[in-house]
Amino acid sequence: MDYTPREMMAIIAAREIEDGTIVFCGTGMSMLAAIAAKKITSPRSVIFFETGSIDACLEEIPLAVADPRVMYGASSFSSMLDAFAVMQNRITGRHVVGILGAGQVDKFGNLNTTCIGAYDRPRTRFPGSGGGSDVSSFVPKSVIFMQQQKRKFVKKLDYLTSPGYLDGPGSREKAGLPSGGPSMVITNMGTFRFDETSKEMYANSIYPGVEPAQILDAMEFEVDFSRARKENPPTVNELSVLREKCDPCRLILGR
Amino acid sequence: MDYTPREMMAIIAAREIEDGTIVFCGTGMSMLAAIAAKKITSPRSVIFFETGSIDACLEEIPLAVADPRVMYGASSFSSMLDAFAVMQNRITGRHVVGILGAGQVDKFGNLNTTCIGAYDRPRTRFPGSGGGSDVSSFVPKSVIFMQQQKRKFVKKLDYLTSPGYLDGPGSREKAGLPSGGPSMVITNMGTFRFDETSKEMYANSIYPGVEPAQILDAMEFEVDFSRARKENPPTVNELSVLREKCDPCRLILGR
Amino acid sequence: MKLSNDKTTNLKDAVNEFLFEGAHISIGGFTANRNPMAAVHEIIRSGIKRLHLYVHSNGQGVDELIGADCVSAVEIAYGGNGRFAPTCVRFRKAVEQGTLAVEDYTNYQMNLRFLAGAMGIPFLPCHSALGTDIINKWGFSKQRRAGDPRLPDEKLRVMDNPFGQWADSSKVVLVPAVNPDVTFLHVQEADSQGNCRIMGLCFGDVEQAKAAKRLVVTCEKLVDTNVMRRHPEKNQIPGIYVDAVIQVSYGAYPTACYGCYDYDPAYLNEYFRDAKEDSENRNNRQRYVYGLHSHQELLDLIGEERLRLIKADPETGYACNLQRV
Amino acid sequence: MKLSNDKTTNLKDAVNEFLFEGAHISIGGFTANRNPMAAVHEIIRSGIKRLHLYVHSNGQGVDELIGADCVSAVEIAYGGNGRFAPTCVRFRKAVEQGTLAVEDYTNYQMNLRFLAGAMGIPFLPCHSALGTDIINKWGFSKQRRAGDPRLPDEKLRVMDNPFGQWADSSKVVLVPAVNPDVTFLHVQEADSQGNCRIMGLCFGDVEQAKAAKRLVVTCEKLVDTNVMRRHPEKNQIPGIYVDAVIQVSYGAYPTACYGCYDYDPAYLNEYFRDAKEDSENRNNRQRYVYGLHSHQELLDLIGEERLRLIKADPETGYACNLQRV
Repeated sequence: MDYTPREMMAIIAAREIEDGTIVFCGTGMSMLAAIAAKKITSPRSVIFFETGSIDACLEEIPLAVADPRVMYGASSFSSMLDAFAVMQNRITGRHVVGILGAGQVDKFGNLNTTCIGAYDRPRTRFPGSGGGSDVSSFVPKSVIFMQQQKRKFVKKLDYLTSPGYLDGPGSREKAGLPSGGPSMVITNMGTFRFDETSKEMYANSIYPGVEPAQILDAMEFEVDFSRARKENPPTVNELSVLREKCDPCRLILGR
Repeated sequence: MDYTPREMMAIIAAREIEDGTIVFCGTGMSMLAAIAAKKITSPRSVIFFETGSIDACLEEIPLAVADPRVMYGASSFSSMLDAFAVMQNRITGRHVVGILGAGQVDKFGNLNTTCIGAYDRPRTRFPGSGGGSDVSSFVPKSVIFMQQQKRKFVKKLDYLTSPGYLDGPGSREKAGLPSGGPSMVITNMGTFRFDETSKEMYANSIYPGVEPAQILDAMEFEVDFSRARKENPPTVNELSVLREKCDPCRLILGR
Repeated sequence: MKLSNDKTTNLKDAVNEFLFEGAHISIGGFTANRNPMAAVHEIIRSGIKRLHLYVHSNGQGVDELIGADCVSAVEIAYGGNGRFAPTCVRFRKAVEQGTLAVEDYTNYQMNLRFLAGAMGIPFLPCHSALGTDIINKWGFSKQRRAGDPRLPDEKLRVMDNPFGQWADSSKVVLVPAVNPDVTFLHVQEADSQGNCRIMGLCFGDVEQAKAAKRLVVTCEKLVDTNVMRRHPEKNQIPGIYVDAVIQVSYGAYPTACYGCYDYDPAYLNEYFRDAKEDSENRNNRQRYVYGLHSHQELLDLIGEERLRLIKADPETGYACNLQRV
Repeated sequence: MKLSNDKTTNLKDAVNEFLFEGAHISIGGFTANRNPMAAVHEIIRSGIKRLHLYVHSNGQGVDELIGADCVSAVEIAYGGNGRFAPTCVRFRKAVEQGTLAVEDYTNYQMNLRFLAGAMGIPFLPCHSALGTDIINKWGFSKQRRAGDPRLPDEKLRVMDNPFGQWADSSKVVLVPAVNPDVTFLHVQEADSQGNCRIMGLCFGDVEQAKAAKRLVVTCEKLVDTNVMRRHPEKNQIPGIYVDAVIQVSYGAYPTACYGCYDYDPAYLNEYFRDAKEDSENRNNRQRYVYGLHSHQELLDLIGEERLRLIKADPETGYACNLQRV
């Protein structure tokens, strides 16, 4: 069965979300992945937005985390402050996984969603942190969506918006952040994880038809490929739920 | 027209509340005074409780600030945190007047609602601050109800629960509190105010039939009587509203 | 917290599962309103003692727990029960007799402490009680604190505003977070996932709920989750915070439950009278707690007639013209 | 704040009375939802410039204000509009061209800053963004801050936990309070005293309201206060905080207003396309703002047919099956 890279990415992220977790997501792919997880792999997961809606129906796909579509059928509404407190809270926060995207990522999984170039006069301005830096600061696990491009996988971020493993082992704790960090980076070519000891990114899987060299060509920094396996393509069931139940209008999946 | 000291006290407090203020009150006399103010002198005042109810109907007199009777017909409910924030907020807080009672008061209008004797093994334990110390810390003006007794008007409080003028001029500001403080102490014999310069309590009015000596006998510390005038007794209208509209069952006024 | 679609259980099991000797706990409600009284009575019957209690102004429930000798320490803002007890009698006696360690805060401070716990931060700042003995006098000494990892090293701290005079403030009081081992609440409605709906004022319940490591909720009515989800804005406590849900009719009795029933002045006044004498207090507790096996037995003892008197008027939410003296 | 039984007025008068050149302001809503667009357009028409804007993620309203050159500085967490603008175009251009000073915070931090302002305290603590450039890189230099009494001396401060390791925390970030000169909000219902009822999510509106020195509220419907008082729990903003109430139908259009109408994808997509070119952006503004005298004229221009398409379904609160691409 044919599938697009975006479909592959959504399915892989969905597989990464264990059942019974609280999923924090933003707009676009991250929201689609959360919905796919809930409908395919993890029915008892709870999708939750920084806007304060918990466990909404999501009958139509929201185009923003503040879309009125995040409100229908929710179990509870709260303020944004309360929403972030779910994650900063040391009891509930431990059960949250964040799904994020970014303009740049470095080998420690730190993210830039702020700007390219000098901060006070950037060449390219992005939207900024939103809740991304918050969730990265609070929760033990996150999944990152990226396009596999050299200017996006960089040796040094132009601006460190959201903390991954910062400078490597122990640096989150030194900065005052709780342990944990990104668990996976998902691109249109493969996936990466982070070494338990060095906290550095390594290639975890390669999509069918992609060569390691293609991936390395699309990165500024080197990664270890010794642990990389071939990624399992989406199953027929995964694809059909994704297409028919999650985003039938292909608002996020695209044409 | 005959009246009881409690009736006199409630009416005087009501007169002290300017129209268009937000009135913070507790249980008992302070609540009755707030209701009387709203019904007699200050129809545009807003009664508000630390429990989070704003401008309730108060058709029946509540026996606690958490009585369900504080909820009916309110303009808004909030959490306790939001209620206190109305007072700590420097914009809204400026418009709040607090009405308080206490076990002991000193010449600077500081209050003790915690205990008599050593803090860790008191002879008499009172309920504690409740919201009293909060309101005294936040708002520019408060009215204090006291029984005129020597053990209640003391040279030194056993425990300073709620700040009045602390040690005198400038000491609130030095402690980090906003300016302002108690404006009046109302007892069963007369009323006191605080000197603008020295911040010390002075006799402001004496009830009909009471002699200054009786008041001084019922205080541990001296006060200046040179500015004391005869208090105006309740008018027929004030009394009838108080009796018929505010506390018809005499739950607070007593028999 | 727990993620499950069915958290319903019974009170005995919930108390046994989540409460333990020496636990740090908090209870919801305010003076004579929406105290989790069924849970309080079950805690008393469980025989679990040496509880460390965090409360702002929780009134009747606090006094019954203290009277039954369940509590060894309390951090509190207000130990009264409105006009039903200007100072809670058993609280007062226990402090005066030195059998109860007490540490005083303001009401705002206690609520901020729960909020800090709910937010996952170590403290919150305020201006409450600057210059007073609430700052100066501690219930637990520095020494005791140093030896107890469940107490912060300091009661509170006064700090200069680190942003100069910003926001017209020169100093703040920092109050440390509270994260109770268990919080017990009573609410009007909940579903089996734990989503809770409180009618009328919430007091500090939402913060107490979210600060807790474990949260046990009793509710008047167990409601289908699809019904609850028609009005998410009314569900102040998300189910993700909740560990156990127990349907208990009149679960706040003898305190009030807005929209359902009023407080019972007869019970509260009888309690107040009895509380003044140790022996009468024991008898009162024997009569209403130890001598019964469940909250339903208490309701049976009280009888339909008295429950009818306190039935809430649907418009005002309380029992109009209730005889309250 | 104001205490009055009739705070109703019109938008022109409210903007003229409360807004001024160089004012520090905030607006409610979130991306494409419940932005006070009628007020935003009136602000643009008023010609009042050099505004200093505090926003978390307020999307469309922010970008239109920036596009109209009303804003000289913005403190912000997220300058996007969901799928309608991954980065708000005029915001992006203004920052890249150096015509807009920007200082970045996280979304939680901006909300905490409003909350601190609402609470009347100088700062609040959190763990957000420790170790990142949000801490290290400031939009406004120390020098500029020192010379401007309306900016705190520091962007934020990192502090060791003054209670040791209490609450499992070693460090916190302190973010300074924000007290805007004026906040503009749009809500579904209000009464003439200013009591406001928001349906659906409140986002940061309640904190933005309470932090403000002046608060201007537009509402879909002006409701009798006695009707509002039947459900005080639904009235999230007490009237005591409010200075002006203006009834404006479709006052959030082209953004959504839960339960009333959806966002208008046609307007938002046209805006996004036009925003990319300076001249088209000017034309767009001429067409929809400057060329009109009131929000009603905008609605007339949009026409009934398009408004019918975005009418909210009463059950879901949005326009089901709306064409959104």
